[in-house]
Amino acid sequence: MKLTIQVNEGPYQHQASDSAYHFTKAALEKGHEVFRVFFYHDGVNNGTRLTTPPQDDRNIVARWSELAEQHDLDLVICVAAAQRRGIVDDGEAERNGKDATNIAPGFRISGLGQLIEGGIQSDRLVVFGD
Amino acid sequence: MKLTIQVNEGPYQHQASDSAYHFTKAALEKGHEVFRVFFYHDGVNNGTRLTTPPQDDRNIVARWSELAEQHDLDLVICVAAAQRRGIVDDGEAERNGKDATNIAPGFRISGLGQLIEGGIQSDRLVVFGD
Amino acid sequence: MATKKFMYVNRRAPYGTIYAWEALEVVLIGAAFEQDVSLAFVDDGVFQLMKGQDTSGIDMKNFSPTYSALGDYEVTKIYVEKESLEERGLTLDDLQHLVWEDEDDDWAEKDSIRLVSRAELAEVFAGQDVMFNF
Amino acid sequence: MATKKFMYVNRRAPYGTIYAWEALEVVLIGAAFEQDVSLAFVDDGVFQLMKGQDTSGIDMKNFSPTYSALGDYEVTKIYVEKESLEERGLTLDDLQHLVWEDEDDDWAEKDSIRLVSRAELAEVFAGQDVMFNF
Amino acid sequence: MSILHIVNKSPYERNSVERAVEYLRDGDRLLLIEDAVYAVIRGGKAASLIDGRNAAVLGPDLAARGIAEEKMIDGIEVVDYAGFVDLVEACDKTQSWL
Amino acid sequence: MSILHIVNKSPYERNSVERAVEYLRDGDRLLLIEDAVYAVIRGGKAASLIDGRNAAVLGPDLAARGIAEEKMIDGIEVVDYAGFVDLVEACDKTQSWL
Repeated sequence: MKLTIQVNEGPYQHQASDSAYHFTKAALEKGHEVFRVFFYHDGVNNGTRLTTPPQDDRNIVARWSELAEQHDLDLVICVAAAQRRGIVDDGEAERNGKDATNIAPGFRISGLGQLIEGGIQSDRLVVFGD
Repeated sequence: MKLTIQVNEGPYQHQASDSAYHFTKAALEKGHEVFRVFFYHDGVNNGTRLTTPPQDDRNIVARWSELAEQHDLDLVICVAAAQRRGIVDDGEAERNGKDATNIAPGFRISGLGQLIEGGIQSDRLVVFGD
Repeated sequence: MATKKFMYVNRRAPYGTIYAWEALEVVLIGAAFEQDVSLAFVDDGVFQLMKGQDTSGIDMKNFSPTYSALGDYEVTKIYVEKESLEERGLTLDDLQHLVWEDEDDDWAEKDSIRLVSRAELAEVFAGQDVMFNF
Repeated sequence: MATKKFMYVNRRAPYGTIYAWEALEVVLIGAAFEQDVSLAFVDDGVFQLMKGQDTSGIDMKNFSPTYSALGDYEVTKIYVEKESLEERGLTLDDLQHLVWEDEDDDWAEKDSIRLVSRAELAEVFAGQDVMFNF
Repeated sequence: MSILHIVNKSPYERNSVERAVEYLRDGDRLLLIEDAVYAVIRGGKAASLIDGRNAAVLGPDLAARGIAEEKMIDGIEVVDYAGFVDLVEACDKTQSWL
Repeated sequence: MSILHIVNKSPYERNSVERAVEYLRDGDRLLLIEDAVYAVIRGGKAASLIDGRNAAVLGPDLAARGIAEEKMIDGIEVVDYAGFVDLVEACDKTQSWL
């Protein structure tokens, strides 16, 4: 089965990103295809490389980046939601005159159409949120 | 009266930061003293200068920065919460080996003791959250 | 690829959280993809359609006029759950009157809102291909 | 400056959100300030004290052992609301047994948890100086 | 010492309005802000929770949500942000039912 | 077409377990994750909402919250994340009651 996963909340505050990660990992281990993971609302905050979680806790952002690298996952951050919350890549920094970027490896910023496309192209959409 | 305000949620996703802002502004206009505004949990995300909200919407981060400048407000971001969520100033960047900062003008990063001190020193603590 | 039936489920009040507004942004963008789109307003989601919203006092963008533009985006199936409305002391008169123009019927103006019971809406859900949740 | 009565009110379940854990971090830091501290567990907050939590399957930090250290931080007044416990099908036996050692009573081990009714806890709240909410 | 109980969640989604009212004692005040203002709608099931409890409600949040004065139950005090500040001052402390 | 109804909120705080159950039709499944797993506690008021509804519950979330098997009502299927994936595949679509 081909899956699109939607994540609506940021790291640590809600379990949504944890649940989505464990679900995605389990689906990949079972041989399913993950078409895309789409980060919306505060979910865009999963894509900042500036976090430094405590040593004895999981690193949510790094975990997504590693999973993306291992499985060539498409981790998409919604641009409109990212602009409101301050998640920035090189292109966004230039367009909006920002003096820094914070996007984590393996994530890319794109439009809401990527979520719609996920709904069209995938067999299932699974949403994790608050 | 001397007030400490606590903000537990980030900008845009929840109204907490808006309500806290309007409350703080009204208190200042009435001549009350705001000892401190303490940003905890996802509230630390109010302190990133990387946001670019839509032109027809309010700029929550800039609004806090301006209020701080006008009234010499003490806007404190909890360091432990900030590390989990990726809010970084120069000191944090150096300590944690980060290649960028994102803290907005008028905010400073400090410890949870600042909230306790707010509870001790102020006549009222008012908490805004989810 | 065949057209899919998309259902956007709205269960949250506006302004207290951003979900209502960012969900609407998805619907507007999604309209360009020419799928078979429906919206459902359940629980506090029915509050999104309240008439007379004035956000000037909280300095937030009033997005409620956007719902009346949905017809122009060919989003014409808007389900409002009866039980949710009644529990909140509301009737359809408290909500915006949403319409669309039917080009197959000499551009006659038709109601977009369909007041349905919980059981009826469950049946509508059963007929969908993809459920969007915010 | 006189000592203030601090009440930390916990109304959320652990793990689904971080509020429980980050609230506990405030209590631990706050202990150094030598105020008169109490904790209240109301509504889903009572779930924070459940015995036998094992977070290995969700790869999150199990912070429940920290509650048993509260006595060492001289946090000895832990109110559990009876109605919340009962509504959830729980008794005190389902919760951790939290104790503190009374140095004025030859280090006798004493119970930290005080099972109180909603009305009694409302009265305790009335006697506080500052309420902390997360 | 009196408490200003602040609730910001819809009574139709969460239990916080109900719980706050149960903790309300003589001399305390109840303030509804953000999505909690929906509790004041006449004919709504949640209205009975706050009826007769001398509740205050934040006007700007009411207006944003399209709740006109004639939709409200009687006996509710409408305040603006300045009135919110006054309520905080009038009570000895605040309790936010998050 | 069958729906996997996913709920992640405590039935004691929000209305989502209750509402999801009301939307459950023949052939649909109910999956409780995160804080929704508290609904399975025997003797808890919320247990009646899901009793006899062929509900599944995520084991790792149960264990994290200290809910031992003997505390659960009967007739609940405990699944791990792989089982969660299987449920998503077995139903035609998912509906998350956020």
